[in-house]
Amino acid sequence: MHYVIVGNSIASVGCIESIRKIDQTGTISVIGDEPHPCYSRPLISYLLENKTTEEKMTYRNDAFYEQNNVKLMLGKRVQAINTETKQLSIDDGSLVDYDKLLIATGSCPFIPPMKNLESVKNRFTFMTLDDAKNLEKVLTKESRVLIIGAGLIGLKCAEGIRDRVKTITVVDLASRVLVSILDEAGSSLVEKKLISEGITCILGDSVKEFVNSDALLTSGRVVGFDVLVLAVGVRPNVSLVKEAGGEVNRAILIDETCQTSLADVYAAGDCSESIDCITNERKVLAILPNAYMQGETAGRNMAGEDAFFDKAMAMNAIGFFGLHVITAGIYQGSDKLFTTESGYKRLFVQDGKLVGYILIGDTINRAGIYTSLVRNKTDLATIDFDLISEEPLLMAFAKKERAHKLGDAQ
Amino acid sequence: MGINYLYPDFEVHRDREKCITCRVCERQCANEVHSYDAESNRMVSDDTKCVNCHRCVSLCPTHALKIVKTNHGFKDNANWKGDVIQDIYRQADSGGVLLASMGTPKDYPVYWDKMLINASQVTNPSIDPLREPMETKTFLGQKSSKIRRDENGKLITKTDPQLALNIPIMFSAMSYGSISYNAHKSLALAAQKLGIFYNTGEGGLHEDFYQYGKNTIVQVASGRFGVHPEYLNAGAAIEIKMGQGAKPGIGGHLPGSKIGEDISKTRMIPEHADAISPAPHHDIYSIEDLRQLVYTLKEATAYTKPIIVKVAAVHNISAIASGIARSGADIIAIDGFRGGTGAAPARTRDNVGIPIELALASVDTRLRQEGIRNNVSLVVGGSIRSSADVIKAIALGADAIYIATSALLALGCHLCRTCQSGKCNWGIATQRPELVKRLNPEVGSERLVNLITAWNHEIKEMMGGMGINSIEALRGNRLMLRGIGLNETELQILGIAHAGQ
Amino acid sequence: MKRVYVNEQWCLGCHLCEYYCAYANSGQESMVKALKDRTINPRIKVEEKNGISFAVNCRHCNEPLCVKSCIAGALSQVDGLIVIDASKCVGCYSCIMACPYGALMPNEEGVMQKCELCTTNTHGKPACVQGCPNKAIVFEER
Amino acid sequence: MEAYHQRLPLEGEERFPSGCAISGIFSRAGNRFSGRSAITSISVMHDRSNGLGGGFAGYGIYPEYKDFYAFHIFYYGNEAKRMCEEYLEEHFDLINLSKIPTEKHHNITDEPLIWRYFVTPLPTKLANSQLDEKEYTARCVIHINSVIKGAYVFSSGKNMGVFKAVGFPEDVGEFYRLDDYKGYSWTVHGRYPTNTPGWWGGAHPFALLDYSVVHNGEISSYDANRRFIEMYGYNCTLQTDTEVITYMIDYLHRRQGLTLEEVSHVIAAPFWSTIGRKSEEEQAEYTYLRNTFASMLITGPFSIILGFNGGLMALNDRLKLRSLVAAEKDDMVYLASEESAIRIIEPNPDRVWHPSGGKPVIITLNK
Repeated sequence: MHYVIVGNSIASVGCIESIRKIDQTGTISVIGDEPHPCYSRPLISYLLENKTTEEKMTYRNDAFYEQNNVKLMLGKRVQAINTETKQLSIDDGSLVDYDKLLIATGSCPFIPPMKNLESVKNRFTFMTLDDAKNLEKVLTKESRVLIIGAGLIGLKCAEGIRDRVKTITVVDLASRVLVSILDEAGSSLVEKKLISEGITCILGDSVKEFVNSDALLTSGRVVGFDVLVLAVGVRPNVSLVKEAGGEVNRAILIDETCQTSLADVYAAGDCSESIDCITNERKVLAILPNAYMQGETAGRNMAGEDAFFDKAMAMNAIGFFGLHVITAGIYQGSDKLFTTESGYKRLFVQDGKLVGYILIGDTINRAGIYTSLVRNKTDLATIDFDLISEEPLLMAFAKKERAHKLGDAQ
Repeated sequence: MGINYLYPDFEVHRDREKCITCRVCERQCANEVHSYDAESNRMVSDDTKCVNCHRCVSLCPTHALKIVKTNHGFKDNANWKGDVIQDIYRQADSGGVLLASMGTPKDYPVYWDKMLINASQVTNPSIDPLREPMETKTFLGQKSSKIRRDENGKLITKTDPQLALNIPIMFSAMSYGSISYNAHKSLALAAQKLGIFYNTGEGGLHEDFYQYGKNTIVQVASGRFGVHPEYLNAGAAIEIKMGQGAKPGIGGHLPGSKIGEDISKTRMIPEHADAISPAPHHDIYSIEDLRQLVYTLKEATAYTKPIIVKVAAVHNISAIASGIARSGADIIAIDGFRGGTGAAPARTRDNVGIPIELALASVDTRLRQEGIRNNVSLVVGGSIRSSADVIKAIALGADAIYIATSALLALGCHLCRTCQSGKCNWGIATQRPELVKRLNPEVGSERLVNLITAWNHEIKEMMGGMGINSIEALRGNRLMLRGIGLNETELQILGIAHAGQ
Repeated sequence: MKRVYVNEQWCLGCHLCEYYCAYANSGQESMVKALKDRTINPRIKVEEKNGISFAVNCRHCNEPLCVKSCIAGALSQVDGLIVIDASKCVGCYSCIMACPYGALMPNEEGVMQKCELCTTNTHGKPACVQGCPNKAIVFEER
Repeated sequence: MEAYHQRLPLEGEERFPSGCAISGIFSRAGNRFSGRSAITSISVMHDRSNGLGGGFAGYGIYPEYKDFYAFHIFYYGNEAKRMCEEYLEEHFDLINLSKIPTEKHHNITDEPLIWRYFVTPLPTKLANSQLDEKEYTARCVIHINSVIKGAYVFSSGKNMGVFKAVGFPEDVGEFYRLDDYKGYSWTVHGRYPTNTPGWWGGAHPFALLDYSVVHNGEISSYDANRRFIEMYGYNCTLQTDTEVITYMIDYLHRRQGLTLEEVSHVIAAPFWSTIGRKSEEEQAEYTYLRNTFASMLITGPFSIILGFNGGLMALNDRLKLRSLVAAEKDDMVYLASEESAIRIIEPNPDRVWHPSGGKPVIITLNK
């Protein structure tokens, strides 16, 4: 049996680990275009912030590939899948046979058209380790950095480089920061924090054109800068499957076994579009835990088990300058709001179930208990919801359920 | 508030250097001695509430606590001692009978400590229990006085009902009510593991514990609490409680506050009503009445269960015992005056009855004089504190012994002697759920099993030393005992020679 | 694998487990030195409400969501034991988000820490188990 | 009398442990032979005695008086003799009375008056007592021994007799001129008391009716056994193991009617673990015996030879803490503490064995 995995990030690792739990003998080949062993992309901002090092960024220990007997083909790109012959053609001209194939190609930065963008010399995206290293090279204490995009990537980048540069300006078309994961109150809490940390946020505005080392904004404002970081958004890498005739929407369509519409071809991670377990809508849920669990599920199915991943949902844990934010699910239905002196909590209830939450600051402790309510679609009538709203406690569950949680391993 | 004549008996000493204000003392003290003072971030204590039960001391993770007897006192007076004066203050204050619990703390002679055990030298070999069998199995019950054979001359081996003990030690009566559910369960589990017996006391048998029937002695006392046919048949033996060493001649009183749903159900009495067992059995005003009850109970259980008659050790105990031995009873249990109680009038506990050692010796002698010692088994209790006490009791003539205080100590009791308050911090003498839960029967039974196992090892060791490898050869073997510091009368009653003789 | 199990029937809410845990993982010789005048951050926490109490610590799940959610690869499963490499942790709190028991808690520096069944200290049998006065916390195979 | 008042306490006044030598010779065919071989046998075990007591029991030695109880009595003084004979007159027909013939021996001194009476209970007295003849006789013997100071009945069986004294057993044999007695069964005892002056009554064999016991050992259960057996009319005046063992055997065998086999299951009961391995029926029987007569279990080391009319029983404690050897030659059976004591009278026996602990060896006359 030959398992081939295209892409060498989190989903890939999940896939390898799950295959090896079932099949210790089959060959596993990993083809990745980055020259590095699997590292955690979300850590690149921490690297610049010196909260971690390149060594520590490796997602598994150095012996990982050896221990799992994985054939690594790094710095190579797959150009096409031939589902007839079950072959992959590699950019070095070689062909690789596969029995089971996982596409975990992730996504790439999306760069909107901006006038004179090409004229900007110090222009970076912020997604890969190389992006981070390249950016690092040009940063000086005098740098004035302009970040386009006030989403997760843009803001983490801002946090990461804050102490290395003179000024940071974040520009976003949206009227508030982290619009994809926060409500207004949440956004303003984070924005306040950013401002207090010396970051300029220009919201509801966008770059009209670049002139020399200035960015002229639609509002007419002019932002001078030496370094430009583009963090507007990402695009799933779908071309391989698309060209092979697989069904693709915004991303590669997969079912709950993580299989694509193509036989023996699976997909996982940011390049895939899965079913949100709360809304039952197809979504790109480009977050790390999903990537791992999809890869894992794909791996188990590739190795012959029947595994389902039907727990895909949005969730984020992120922090800026010590202000922690944890969110999950969707923000619909009736809500329960709690504000503390240094935090904020909002719970969303729909059809007697918790469907989402936003926790900021000192309310984040034991958030996973809320997450489990969302993930398991727990009927709130079976627990003491008033109690658990106050504070996430196992106490809120029925005696029997508590005994189960404390008495048995999962 | 007026003048309080009573000063704290104990002082809580807290080593500030060691205290990490984990507040476990505060959480564990049902008497609310300890509290946390947020302002100073320190634990503070109210000595007046302390009963010296050591719960806080035992749980303090840094050993920052100790409880010391106050050295505050009255002017020395050999006659009017401090506790005497305080008792008077208490009664002048309350106008009531002084209540106390557990065995008397008064300084009466302990004859166990005035007897020494023999060992073999040269003329016959001591036996090593690690290499040779050493038997402690004991049967309790009437023995046939004449053997019988069937028409083919085969022995007829059917006997009166017997209790078989792996070790001649049993847990004596403590009622569910005076002690907690978990204490009872600990005793039941331990008795089962050890192949011995525990005793329900007068409070009936909780339905959960019927499963331990094979190792249970069910008691019938003057209050008849919880007595019904299933109950009588649930146990391996039935004990008629005529008296208790700690309070001979008076009945029992369990305050309504302790009678919760479970207990009221088990005792078959209303919730929160005081449970009062009369001083006498009102159907037993004389020995022939006792005989009737003995046979009533035998009838009720189809002669399948031995009947124990338990009496307190009083002055004419040997005559009483002789009467009981002829009443049809299979086993006589005698409770010495140092025996414990959940609650008794202090004056009775401290002044009524006689020591078990003397009672046992005179009863055994008397029954032998009358030639009826083999018609009845003798079980004694009333502060048996160690394996040595057990050996001495058996050598004096006991078939088996009853322990209760020792068992409670094993369960964590620290003899603070405030059972009557119902606030036992060790979860033993209380019915308050948050306190009862402090005694996990798994832990409790294990500690009981350990204790008895340890005693059994020591008993075997000393038996081996005497060259005896079966406990029945020790029973009544008074040559194995010598008195130390005893006068002629005491020696004569105990039926032993003085050391050196 | 032997795990720590909690039986709320016997939990007295004495909180000793928390203190023994904090001590065991303090690296200090004396408990007093380790804990006096400090707010402790144990890896086991007691929940209490109207007479009911029980301790919660890592269940060492067979399918550990925390490990699968850790963005830094700091959490891993070694022979069933869920361990954390604190030096890899960047404090993103994804594990807090993921753990259905709320068993992971940051230490005073905000770095994640978790119960590793006292395998990394000198206490042998988990200190909370040893310290529990009523066998409410046990360490056994189930 | 003065011999009765020693500075050291006597048997009966205190309990003495002692070591010993024993030997027994038995003719299954019932051939009668003199006491000489018993003397020879015991003499080789000289060092197991210390000259403070020795004695013999012979069975079948009084054929001409076989229907009468032969009482052998020590008297310390004539007053005792007078009182005792008065008592005998009241309770028995005295068929014949005489001094027991002895021969001066330089090692045997301080002898008391030694008399022999052949008696039978007075019919009227016996009837009034509502006891059987043996019980009646036994009680009279016990009465004399415990009540009449200075008188001591040391043999009281039919067609058998005990001969004992303070001294080495072989000398005792000579002293009593045992060459002149012929019996089908002899037992002999040499005593090694550890701290007694030894008095004649305290020597062994100890006998009641036709039971005689020679014993080597020191039992640790003594007082348990004594205080129990004394409930049944026995009075352990000597406080010796042999005495209490004899009484227990008398009680169990004669009065309870247990077989000697069953008696051994009481006094040398198997361990519970051993009983547990037996068949259900046996278990019930063994348990019944051990439980019913629990206080008659003998612990501590002992080897005994029980003599009775028509047989011998040898028994060891259940751990076999004392030596006991048995041998056979034709109809003859030999028992002794040491094999040498057998070889000297029977150099080549057909079979020699070591009876195991608690297992009785019972020999009886051929029918």
